[in-house]
Amino acid sequence: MSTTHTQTAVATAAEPDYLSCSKGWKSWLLTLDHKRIGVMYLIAISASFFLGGLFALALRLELFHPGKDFVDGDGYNQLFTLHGAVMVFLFIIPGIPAALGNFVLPLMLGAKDVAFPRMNLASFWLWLFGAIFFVFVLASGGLDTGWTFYTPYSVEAQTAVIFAATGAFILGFSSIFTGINFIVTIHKMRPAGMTWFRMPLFLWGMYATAIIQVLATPVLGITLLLLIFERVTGAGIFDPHNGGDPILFQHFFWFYSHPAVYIMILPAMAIVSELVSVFSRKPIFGYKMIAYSSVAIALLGFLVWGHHMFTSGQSKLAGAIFSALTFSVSIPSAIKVFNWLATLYKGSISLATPMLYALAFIFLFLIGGLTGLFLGTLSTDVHLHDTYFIVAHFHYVMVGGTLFAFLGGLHYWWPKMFGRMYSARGSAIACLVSFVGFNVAFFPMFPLGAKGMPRRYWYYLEEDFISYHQLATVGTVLLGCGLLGIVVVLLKSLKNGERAPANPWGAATMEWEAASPPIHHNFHHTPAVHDPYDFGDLRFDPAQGGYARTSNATATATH
Amino acid sequence: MTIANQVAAPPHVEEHAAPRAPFIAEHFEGAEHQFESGKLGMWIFLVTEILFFSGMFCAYAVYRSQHPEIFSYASQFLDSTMGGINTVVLICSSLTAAWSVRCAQLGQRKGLILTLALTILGAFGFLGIKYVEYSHKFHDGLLPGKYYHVQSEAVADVGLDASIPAATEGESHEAAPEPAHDSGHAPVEGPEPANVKIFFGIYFAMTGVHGLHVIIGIGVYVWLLVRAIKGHFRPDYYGPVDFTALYWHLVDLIWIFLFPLLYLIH
Amino acid sequence: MSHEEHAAGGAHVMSPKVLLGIWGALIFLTALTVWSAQHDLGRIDLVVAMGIATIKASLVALYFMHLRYDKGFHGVVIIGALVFVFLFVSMVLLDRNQYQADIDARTIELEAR
Amino acid sequence: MMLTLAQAGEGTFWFPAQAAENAAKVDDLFYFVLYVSVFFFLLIMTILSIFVIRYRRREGVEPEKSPSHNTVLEIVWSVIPTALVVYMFYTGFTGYLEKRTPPTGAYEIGVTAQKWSWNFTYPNGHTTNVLHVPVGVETQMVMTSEDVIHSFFVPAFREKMDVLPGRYTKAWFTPTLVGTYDLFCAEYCGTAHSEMITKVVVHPQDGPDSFENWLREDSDFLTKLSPVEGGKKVYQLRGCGQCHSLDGTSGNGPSFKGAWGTERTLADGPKVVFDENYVRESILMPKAKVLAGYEPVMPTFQGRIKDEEITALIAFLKSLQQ
Repeated sequence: MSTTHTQTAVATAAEPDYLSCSKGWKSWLLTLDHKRIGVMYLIAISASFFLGGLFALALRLELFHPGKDFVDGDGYNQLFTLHGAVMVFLFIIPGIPAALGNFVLPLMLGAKDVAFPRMNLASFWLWLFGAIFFVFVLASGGLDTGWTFYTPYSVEAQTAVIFAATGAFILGFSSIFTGINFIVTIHKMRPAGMTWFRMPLFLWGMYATAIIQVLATPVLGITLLLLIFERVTGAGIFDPHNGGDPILFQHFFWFYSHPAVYIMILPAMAIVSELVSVFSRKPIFGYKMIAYSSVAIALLGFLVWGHHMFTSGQSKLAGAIFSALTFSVSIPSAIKVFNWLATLYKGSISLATPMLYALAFIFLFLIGGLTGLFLGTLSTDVHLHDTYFIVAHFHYVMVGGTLFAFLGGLHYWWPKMFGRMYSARGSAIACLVSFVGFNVAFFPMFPLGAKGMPRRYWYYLEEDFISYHQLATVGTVLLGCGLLGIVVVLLKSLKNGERAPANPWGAATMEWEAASPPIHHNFHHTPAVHDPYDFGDLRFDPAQGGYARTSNATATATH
Repeated sequence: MTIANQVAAPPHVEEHAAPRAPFIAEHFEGAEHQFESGKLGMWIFLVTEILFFSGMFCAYAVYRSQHPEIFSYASQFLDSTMGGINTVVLICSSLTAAWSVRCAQLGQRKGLILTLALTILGAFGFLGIKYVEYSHKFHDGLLPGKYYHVQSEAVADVGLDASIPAATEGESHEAAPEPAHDSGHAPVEGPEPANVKIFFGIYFAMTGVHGLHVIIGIGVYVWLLVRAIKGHFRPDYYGPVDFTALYWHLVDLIWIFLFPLLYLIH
Repeated sequence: MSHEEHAAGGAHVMSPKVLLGIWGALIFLTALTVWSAQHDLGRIDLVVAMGIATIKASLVALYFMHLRYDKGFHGVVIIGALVFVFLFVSMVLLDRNQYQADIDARTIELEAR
Repeated sequence: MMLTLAQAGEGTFWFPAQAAENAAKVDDLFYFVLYVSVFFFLLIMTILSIFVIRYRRREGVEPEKSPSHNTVLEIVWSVIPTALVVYMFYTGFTGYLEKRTPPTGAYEIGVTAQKWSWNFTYPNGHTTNVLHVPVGVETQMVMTSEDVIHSFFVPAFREKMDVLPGRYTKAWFTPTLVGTYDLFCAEYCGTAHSEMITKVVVHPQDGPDSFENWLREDSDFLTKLSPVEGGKKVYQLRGCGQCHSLDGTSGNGPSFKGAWGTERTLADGPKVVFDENYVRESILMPKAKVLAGYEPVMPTFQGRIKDEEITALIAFLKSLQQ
């Protein structure tokens, strides 16, 4: 315990934190503070997730019986389309970068803010603006094209395709703005002493993600613009009835949407890298390999889009090239898993809730990643493509991977964001229920798909598939209960949770040197740069209820 | 759309111990740090612009490589004189944009105002010519998709026989006043190829999105002009002028490719 | 008006001579591309047009956009973007060329109807 | 008859029956990937569990030092997965080439998909909505769509290929097991996507149920059925119902209900009687006389339809008059 920390505590009491330093809705909606923007994003994407979750629940309930329960074909098509579109565009793409990343990234750099605070706010406003279009879609007859907008169906569909495409176009710019901001922030705002290879891995993940956001998202923008153009004029670029080419649309679409998968998973991996290291009090194993593998995944991820098109009428040659490149992405992903495992070796492993999510992530992502092998393999993909096997695979990656890592990160940074500790037991139970529910919901879909159940069917052949569907529906309800439990536990903590210390987990990255919650300018004193994974001088301090550094010397450890 | 606004607008200033110029946002160390950050941000934004246009270039490449006949036939209906003049106009306004950066760097306020104004003038000139071209196309029914209904006079104008689909002979001549422009253009023989409308779809998509960028550029330049008149820029603070010029040059760059790809096809 | 002019912070200032020289070159190249388009160069038609456009683009990027005097990283950023554009366009073209025959066969069939 | 044959072959936990030659290859590769995956999953999860238990946090116990990287270990765990995925890629790639390269001289069946039904055309011009194929014969599907993208998916054959408008795609297989199997549309195609299901009937080589017998008899349906019933079947097989309803609702074309013998106005003014000549002409040259209020969108059936079929169809239309 050093005097500096006592002083910090005093100063904290004196200076109001970022949550209470100003009041009124204007002080939030017009704020340039990255922390407030992050919190607003958190609320916004959680609301979207709730909406998307309701659609998911509705369609699983419909599928409990083979026949019609409460929606028919058109209604079901709307449900799965809106579930996909809301989850992808409104929740999972902005999810970790815009909500958690916005809050944490400048703090991790010891900076006052991101490089372009105005652009950051603009990004949030664009998100809201895009979300309003989705509300229009709901109000004006829905959307039934699937979130992929495949032509020519999307050209002739009678639903609000133009609204939805415009909304997604705007959300794309929101994502681009976040990406530009993060790249420049990481390049230009690193404190002296934090070299590229002394950066926390979360920042590497954010950097890799931002590269994808910047390079891929514009292509989605132009694709959607051309789709709108096609619908309005029948220009004949994507619509074969006017001489266009639907495969061209798929190339365009997946050139964005495959890398978008890495926009979703790279930040998740980055969070898990932090969690695994902090909660086993061990420097991350193979730091450089993890850092490089993030960038490698981001760049290689651009060259694999054609694996969504193995049965689409894409040529054999392109199929072969894309299959080979797809496997090349599997290696850096595998390396990450091995590195996490090696980090645990001889550690001091705490099973605090964030770590439970990290372990759940490894379990689920492993299944999601390994089942990807079946799909990257050309001949087996032909059979499995567009079946429930795919549905299960990408939910294991997107939900089991991204959502669980997001929740892990949320539980990890929650004390920092709101200055309150949540119930350890309650959050652990909610985590467990979600984990079990998720597996019950999605594991049956693997054999279901291999047996031939196509996706996007609201009606199915009873004798073959009913038990799998019923199991999946039960699991979904369980997952829903778990997620609801998480919300309850976290909200309760805001009301009567214990005050959080500055560093409750004993982490060595810089955000934990700020008060919980941080002051408006983040830090009272510019913190010294330490090795982000050297836990040697962090000791538990009962007086604070958290960890504190035993020495204030600038760390000189090198990699 | 341009991030210049984000970077450049007078930052949220709060009291700081060290004396700081008012244009430096508090989270930057100083003028250079802020300038370098803004510049990197702008270049990355230009990357997104390049990727944005790449989609249309890709569509262009696919259809031109598979259906060259559509492109060589339909391109005759474009007025390459107007396109050429527009290329020159845009190059000139690129020059004044580059010059405006020089003026800003050297603190030449009058020069800055003049070059910014000239850049805007060039942009309006470009749009004016584009407007004339577009209205001809609308008049002649040379429109994308279902709006494509080419008028026989337009076909006759480019030297094709309108009455018989299979045009026999005839010098193709553009609507250009100087006959000199006519000489080299090889006449296209044979009937109108199928799906000519795809060309006009691509033409309007590419030039339309490009035109939209010009309009946005005008907006930003007007804002710069106002700030220049107010004397906001100085040799140690000229980032917005520099970044907007980068954007403007990119718009010029894209036109440099669009011109031969759309107007100058055999 | 020497070439050594520098603004505050060491940024490079373009001299009027270079600015006007580049402008002249751009105008000349525009005229050249229009002139060449009036002569049937056969297969190299497109190559010539794109070659001239690329030279023009490089001039704009290197001088008007200061890339020649700028941080190397900005050049890397732009070249990186162009690499991805190249990969995108070339993969799509490659694929389309492979399946074009299937489209042609159907087009002939439909026209026969 | 054939349709009532039980689903042949036994499925497994993962797969439906293997009913085509290539299916076993696909399954074998699937199982290879599965075993590799299960092995690595169990290995990693076991090690993970051991670590979590063995190194759980204890009061006053600090983590032991361990190397922050280990080149040999890192190379090993990069190279082994690489070798495995190279094998997966290669085997999948060769299997895919086989799947996507139809043998020359295969028995060719034309497939036309439309919202939301399948149409299979055999070399003799006969069409059905259920796919019939002979066992043990290399059979190629030449597929195209009338409207949006569909996908031809027969799980028992492990074969799937999208069916696109404006171009042809191909799929081929050699059925090995006599029986009836599901055929799904696997690419989302709108309202009734999940009802775009039909069957594949694999016929034995000889005997009364053989493919040849079936094709001969089924093609002859006009001689066996009454003209009206035959005409109704033509109406169904040829997809007339897509545009011409039987209940009076107007689609892309006029409804057939009560249409026979009525006088109609053409788009360009004159009137025409809905009779034998008009129907015949409209089937063969649909754009010649288009009724007012409709677009000239009907495809010609010239060369695709037999005269007897038109005669039967006319008998069926007459029967709709009341």
